[in-house]
Amino acid sequence: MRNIKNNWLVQVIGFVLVLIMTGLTAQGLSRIMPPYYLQIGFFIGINVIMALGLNLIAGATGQLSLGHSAFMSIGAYASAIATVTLHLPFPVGILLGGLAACLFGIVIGFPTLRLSGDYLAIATLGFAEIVRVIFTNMQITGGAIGFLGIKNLTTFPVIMILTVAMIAVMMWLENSRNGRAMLAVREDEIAAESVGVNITWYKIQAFAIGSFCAGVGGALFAHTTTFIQPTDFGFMKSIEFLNMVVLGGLGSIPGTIIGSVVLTTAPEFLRFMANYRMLVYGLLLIIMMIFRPHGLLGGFNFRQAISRALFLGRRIRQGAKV
Amino acid sequence: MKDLMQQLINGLALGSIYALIALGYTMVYGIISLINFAYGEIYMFGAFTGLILAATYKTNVVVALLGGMMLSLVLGVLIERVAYKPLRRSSRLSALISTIGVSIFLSTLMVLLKGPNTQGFPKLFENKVYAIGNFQITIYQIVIIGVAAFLMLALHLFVTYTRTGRAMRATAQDQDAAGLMGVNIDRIIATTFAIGSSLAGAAGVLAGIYFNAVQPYMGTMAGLKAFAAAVLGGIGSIPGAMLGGLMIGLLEVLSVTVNLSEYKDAFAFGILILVLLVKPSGIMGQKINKKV
Amino acid sequence: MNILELQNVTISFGGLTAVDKLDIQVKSGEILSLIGPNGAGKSTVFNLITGLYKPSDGAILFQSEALTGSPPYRIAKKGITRTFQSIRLFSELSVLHNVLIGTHVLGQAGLFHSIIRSPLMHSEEKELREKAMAALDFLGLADKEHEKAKNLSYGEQRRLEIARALVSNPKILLLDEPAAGMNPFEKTVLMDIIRKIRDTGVTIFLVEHDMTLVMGISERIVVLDYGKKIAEGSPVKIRQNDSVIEAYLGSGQFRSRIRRKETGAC
Amino acid sequence: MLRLENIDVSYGRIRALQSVSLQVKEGEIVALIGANGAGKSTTLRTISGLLKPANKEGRIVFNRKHIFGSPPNSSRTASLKPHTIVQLGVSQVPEGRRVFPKMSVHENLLMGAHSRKEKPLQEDYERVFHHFPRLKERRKQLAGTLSGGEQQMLAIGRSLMSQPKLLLLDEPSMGLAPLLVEEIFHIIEDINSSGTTIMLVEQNAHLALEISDRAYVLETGRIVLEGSSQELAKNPEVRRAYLGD
Amino acid sequence: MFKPNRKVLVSLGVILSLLLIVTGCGGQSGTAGQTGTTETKEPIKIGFLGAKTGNTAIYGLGNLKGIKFAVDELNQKGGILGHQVQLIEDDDVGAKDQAINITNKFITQDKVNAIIGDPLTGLTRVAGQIANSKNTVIMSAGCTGPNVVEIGPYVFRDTLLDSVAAPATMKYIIQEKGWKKIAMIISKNSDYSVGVSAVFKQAIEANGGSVIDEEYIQDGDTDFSAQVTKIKAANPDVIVFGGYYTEAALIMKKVREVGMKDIAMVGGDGLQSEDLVKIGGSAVDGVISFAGFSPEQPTPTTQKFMDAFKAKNNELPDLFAANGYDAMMIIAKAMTDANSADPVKFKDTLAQTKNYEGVSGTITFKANHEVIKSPVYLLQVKDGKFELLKKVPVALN
Repeated sequence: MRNIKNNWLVQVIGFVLVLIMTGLTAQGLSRIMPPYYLQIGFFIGINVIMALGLNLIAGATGQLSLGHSAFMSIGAYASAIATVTLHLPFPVGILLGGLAACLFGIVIGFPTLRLSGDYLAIATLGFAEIVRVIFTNMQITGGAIGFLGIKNLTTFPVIMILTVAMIAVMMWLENSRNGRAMLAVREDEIAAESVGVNITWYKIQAFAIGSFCAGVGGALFAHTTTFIQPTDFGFMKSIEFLNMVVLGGLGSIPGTIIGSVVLTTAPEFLRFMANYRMLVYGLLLIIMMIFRPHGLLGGFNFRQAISRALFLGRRIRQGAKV
Repeated sequence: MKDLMQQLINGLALGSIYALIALGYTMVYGIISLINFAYGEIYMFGAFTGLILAATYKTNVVVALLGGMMLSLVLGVLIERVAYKPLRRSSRLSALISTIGVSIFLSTLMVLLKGPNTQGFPKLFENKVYAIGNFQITIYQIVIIGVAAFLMLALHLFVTYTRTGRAMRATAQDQDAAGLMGVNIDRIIATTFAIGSSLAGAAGVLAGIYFNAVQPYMGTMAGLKAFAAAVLGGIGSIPGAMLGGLMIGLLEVLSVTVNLSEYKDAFAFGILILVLLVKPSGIMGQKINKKV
Repeated sequence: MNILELQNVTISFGGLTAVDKLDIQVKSGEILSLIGPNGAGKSTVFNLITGLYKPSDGAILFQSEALTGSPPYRIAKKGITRTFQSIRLFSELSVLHNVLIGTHVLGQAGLFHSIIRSPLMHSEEKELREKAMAALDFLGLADKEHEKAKNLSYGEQRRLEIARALVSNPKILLLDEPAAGMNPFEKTVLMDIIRKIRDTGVTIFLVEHDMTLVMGISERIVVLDYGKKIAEGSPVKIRQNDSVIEAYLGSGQFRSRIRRKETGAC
Repeated sequence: MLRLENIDVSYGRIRALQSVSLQVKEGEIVALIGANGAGKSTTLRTISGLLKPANKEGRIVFNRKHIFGSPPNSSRTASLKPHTIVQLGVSQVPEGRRVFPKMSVHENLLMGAHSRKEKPLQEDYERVFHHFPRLKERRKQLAGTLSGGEQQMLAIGRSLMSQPKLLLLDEPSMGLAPLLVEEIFHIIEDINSSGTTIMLVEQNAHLALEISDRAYVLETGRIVLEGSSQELAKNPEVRRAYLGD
Repeated sequence: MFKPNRKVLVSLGVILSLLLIVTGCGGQSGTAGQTGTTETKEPIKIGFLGAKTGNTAIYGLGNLKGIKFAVDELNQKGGILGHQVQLIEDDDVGAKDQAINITNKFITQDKVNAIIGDPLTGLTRVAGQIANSKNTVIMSAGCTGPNVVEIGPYVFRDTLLDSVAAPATMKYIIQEKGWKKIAMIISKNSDYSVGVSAVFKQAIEANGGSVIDEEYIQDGDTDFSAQVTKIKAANPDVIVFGGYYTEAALIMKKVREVGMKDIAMVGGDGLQSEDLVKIGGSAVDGVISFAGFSPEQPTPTTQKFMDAFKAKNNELPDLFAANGYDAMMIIAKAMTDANSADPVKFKDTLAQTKNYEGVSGTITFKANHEVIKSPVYLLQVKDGKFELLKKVPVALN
C-alpha cells in the first residue's frame, strides 16, 4: 500500500488522470452550465491562477508586490503576439506568455530584491506603471487602441486543467524542501540564512514562478476577452489580486483560492446593490480587515488540521495501550 | 531650450502640489510605517470641499482653502479611527488593504454624490500673467508655490519647535521610549493623520484652483505620484518629501520638454526605481540597519 | 587542532568599536564559552562568524579556510550553525517544519524535483523527516511536532532552536544564551544535552550569562569586555582572574557611599 | 509607594511573568536581579504600561492610585496608558538607553519634561546638569553621536526632567566600562538621596545588591527570593547563581 | 484576535448610517420603466452595458441618461408593439471581465432583446463577440474605433465616425481657413484619441498642411503647462486635438493663460459637451468641432429632445446622452417595423435603417451595417455656445 503511494510513476499517472478527468468534467459542464455561470467560472480560474502566483511571492516568501498586473499584461501580450502575429498554437502561446512574464520577473527581481518591504512594494508598483506606459506606446501591441484579432481559444476545460494543475503544483511546492525554504525566508530571513537557505535565490524563484503564473493567467485572459488594452492591467488590477490573497489568508493556498472565488463572484452577488456596489466593496474590505485581519483562512492550515486530527487519534489509541 | 526657465516654473508649481500630498504620506509613514493609499482620496475630497465652498457658498479663496483643509482634517482623523486604529496590532498588510478599501469607498462615494464628470473651479480671483524676461509666471502659479512653501515652512517650524512637533519626532524615532516620556501615542498618531490630511486637502484646493478641474478619480494618480515622491525623497523625511515632490514635478515637465511626454509617467517611476537601487532608503532617508 | 579561528577581528558601528582586535581559537571537539557583560560584543562575535556582519579588519578561519566575505547561507553549508539570543524561530510554522528547514543544507531536491515529485525527492524527503524527528526526539520535543513554534514555552523554543541548528550535522554549533528564560531544572537538562551533543563530535561555542551553566560545562572560557578579550582559560582560572571579577563577575570595588540601613525583608 | 499584586504577563501563549507581587517603599532603592530572560525588563515595562497584565485579578497600585486592576469594592478595571503613568510620577529609563538619536541633547531633555504641561525651568536643567555636568557641554549635539556612557547619562537625565517620584532603571550598566559604571551608580545614589525612589533592574548582582536596600530575585517569570540586599548577598544560592561563587 | 470594542462599533455605525443617507439621497435612481402599471404582456428587455463607476463612468452615465429618457418616452407612448420596455442596467466599471460577465448575464439570465453599450470601443468589441455568437443585437452608442461592426450582423453602433468627419474638418481648416502649421495633441492612453488623431494626421497631409509639433497627454491629466509652453514656442496656426472635452477645456485655459489669445482648437465630436464651456469658460471660445447635429440650428427632433431633456434632467444632453437616446429609439423603430422583438428578425430591419432622423444626426446604416451620419456639421464655440460653421454632406457609401 505504502509502496504504491510512494511510487513516482503511479503518482505521475494519477496526476495526469486527474487532469484528464478534470478536462472531461469541464467539457461536460460547459455543455450543461448556463453560459453566465460558466463565464464566471472562467474568470474564477484565471484569478485563482493569478492569485496563487502572487501568494507565492507575497504569501510564501513575504515580499509585497504591487505590480502583479504588469506580469499579467506581459503574458497577455506575449501570448497574443504568439498566436496572432506568429500563428503559433495556443498551448505554445500560453507557455510563451508564462515564460515571457517569468523572464521579466527574474530581470526585475534581481535588482529590486535588494529592497525590502515597502520599498520593494513601491518599486514593483513603479515597474508596473512603466510597463503599462511602454505597452501604451508600442507599435506591436497596438498602443492605446489595443491588440485586435485575438481568437477566443480559452475553453473551460483548458482553464480547469491549468487551474487544477497549478493548485496541485503549488501544494506540492509548499510541502517540499524548496517550498519550506521559501516559507523560512518569509518568517525570518536571518534565521533562514543561518540554516543555509540562500534567501536571494528563493526570492528570485518566487518572483519567477509567481510571474510565470501571472503570465499564464494573462494568456488565458487575452484569449478569453479576445481583445486587450494597456488599461486592462492598471494599478487597481494589481490591488485586486492582492486583495484576493490577503482576504483569503496570506500564505494559505486554500485561502487564496477562496479569496479569489469570493472576490471574483462578489461583483456578481453585489449587482443588486446597483450603484452602491463599489461603495459596499470598499466597506467590505475595511470590515474584513478589522474583524479577520489574517484573512478568512489566516492561520488555518488544512494539512496541519487534518494531520493533527489523525495524530490526535493515534495518541488516543496509544494512550489506551499505556 | 529657451523655454527651459518657463518649464522649470511649470514644474515647480506641479511639484508643489505633489510635495504637499507627499508630506502626508511621509509623516504617517514615519510614525506608523503605514502606506496610506487613501491619501489621494483625501486630496480629492479637499478639492471637492473647496469647490463646494466656492461654488455653492460663494466663499473667498481663504475660506475655501481653510475649509478644505479643515474638512479633510476631520476626514483624516475619521479614517484613522475607523480603518486604521483597530488594525494597529495587526499586520501592516491588513492595514494597507484597509486603506485601499477606504480609497475605493471615498472615490465611489464622490461619484455617487457629485457624478463622474470633471468640474471646473469657480474663478476665485483674477489670474494675471507677469512677464519676466522671456518667461512668464501667473498669479495662480505664484499662489500655488507661495501657499505650498508657506505650509511646508509652517509644518517645518511646527515639527521643529513645538511641544507636539517634538513629540511627533520622538514617536517616529522610538515609539516606546516616547510613550515612556509621557507622550500620548494615540493622540500623536491622530494628530499626524490630521496634519497630513489637512495638507492633502490644501493641495486639493490648490490643484482645483490651478488646474481648474476636480473629479472623483483625481486622487488615484496624484496619490501614487506623491507616494513615489515621498519614497524618492526618503520616506519618513519631511524635507525629503518636499524635495521628492518637486523633483517628480520637474521631471514630468522636463520629459515633455525633451519630447518624451508619452513616457512622462514612466520617467517619474523609472527615476524612483533607479534612486532606490542606488540608495535604497531614498535621497534623504536614513539608512536602516539590519537588526540581528 | 583549531576548528575555528578569529584573527585580529575588528568591527565598528558608526564610530563605536564593538569588537576590537579579537583573537579566539576554538579547538575541535571542545566546549568553549564566551562571557562578558551585556553589550560587551559577544553576540557581535557570533554575527561575525556566521557572516551576518562583515569584519572591518581581521580574518575568520574555519578549518584553516577563510570565511570572511562568505554569505551566511554558505557558512551554514560549511558546517557552522547557530542559535540566537533573541529567539528567531519560524514562528508561524510547525515545530517539525522548523527542524525540516534546518535540514535544508542536507537536501538536494530543488524546484524541479519538487514540482515533478521525483523519486529522488521522495526518498530524500523521507530521510530528512526521519532526521528531523530524531533531532526533535533528542531535544525532547517529539510530542510537539505539530505545534506552532510560537506556541511553545521559552525553554522549548530554545531547545527547538538547538534542534534546528543541530539537525544539519554541523561541525560547530554556536549557542547564544541557550539558557536564557529557562528554569533551574530546564538548565540542568540543557547542560546534559550540550554535553551529549559534544560527545557526538560537535564542537560547542557558547555565549552564556548563567554562571552555573558556564562554570559547569565549559572546558575553556574567553572573557570579553568592551569588545576586547580580557582573559582566557579554564573555569577555575577565570573565576580567580581579577580583571574578570572586576569587569563582569562584579568588582566588589563599588562601595555604596551612603551606608544603607538594614531593612527587614517584607 | 508602588505595589504589584499577582501580575501575570504573556507574549502570545508564553507566560513571561507569573503572579509577580512586589513593593517599593518611598525613598528606597529596590533591585530586581535575575538571569537574562527571567522577566526583569518585562516587570518594568508592565509597570510603565507598555505591556498589559493578562489577568484581571492582578493589580498595580502607585501611591494609592490604580495603574492596573480594579480597586476593592469597585468594578471598574483601570488600565492606564504609558503617558498617564508618567504623569503620575513613574519614569522609566529603558534598557539600551533609547535616547532619540536624531534629536539634540537639549531636545531629548525637553522630551523628558513632556509629561509636564508647563515649560521646564532653568532649575530643572540645572538639576540634571548638576548630576551630569558632561551633558551641559554637549547640549547642542545630536544624541545619536554621544558615546554609550553619555547616552546612558542622557537617558537618566531625560527621565529626571519629568520630576519623577519613582525612577525605574533598566540595566544602567549595560555595555559600559567599569569606571563609567561606578560613576553612574554613584549618581544613582545621589539621585536617590535627593529624594527620588528608585527601582533598578541589574544583571550585575554585585552592583545591584551593593547599591540597593532590598532586592527581588526573578527566575523564569517568578519571584523566587526576596529580602534585604545585605541578606541576599550572603545567601549561598544567590552567591552561586549570580555572584560567581 | 481583535475584539471589536465600542469605539470601533460606533465608528462603523457612523459609516453605515452615512452610507444609508447616501443611499437614501440617490434612491430615486432605480431601474426605469419598471412601472409595469396594468401591463399583462411580457416587457421587452433592454440591457444597458457601461460603466457607472470608475474612470470611464462619465461616458457610461451619459449614455444611460439618454437611454432612460428614451425608455420613459417609449413607455409613456405605450411601449414597443404594446410591450412595456424594461431597462436593465449593470455597471461594468470599464473592465473587460465584468463586461463579459454582464453580457452573458443579459443574454442568458435576463434574456434581453437587445443590449445598448458599451460606449468604449474596446468593451464593445469584447461584448460584441459574445452577443453576436448568441444572436443578440448589441448597439454601442459611443464607440468609434475600427473592427466593431465587422464582428457580425448583430453588432451595431450609431456614432459619428471619424473616418468620415475628420477629413472633412481638416479640409475645411486648411483650405478654407488657411491654417497650415498645425500643432497636434494626442491623448496617448485613450484609444479614441489615438484613433481619431491618426485620421486627422492623414487628412492634414492629404490637404497640404503640416504638423509642426506633436504633444502627448493622457486622459485624466490636469497639468498641461509643459505641453502648452512648447506649443507656444512652435507658434502654430491652429491646435488639433482629438480627445474629450475635459482635457480640451483645460488645455485651452492654459493656452489662453500663456498669451495665445486667438488661436483655435479643432477636434472631433469628443469635444461636444456643455462641460467644455462650463470648465473652459471664455477660454474655449473659437474651439471648432465636428458633430452629427447642430445645437444652434437643430432639427425639430433635436430641439424637442434638448428641451425635454433639459426640463427633466436640468442640464443639456451631451453627445453620449444623445447617442444613447438614438440607439434606443432606432432599436424600437426596428422592432416596430419588423413587428418582432426577436433579434434574429429585427436585426435585418435594423440594418436597413436609412436616413433616420435621430437627435444626434441623420443616421444611415451602410451595406455592411456600418453607421454613416450625414451631413456632418462643423461647429464653433462662440460666447459659450456651439454655433454652426458649416454643413458638409457625406456620401452614403
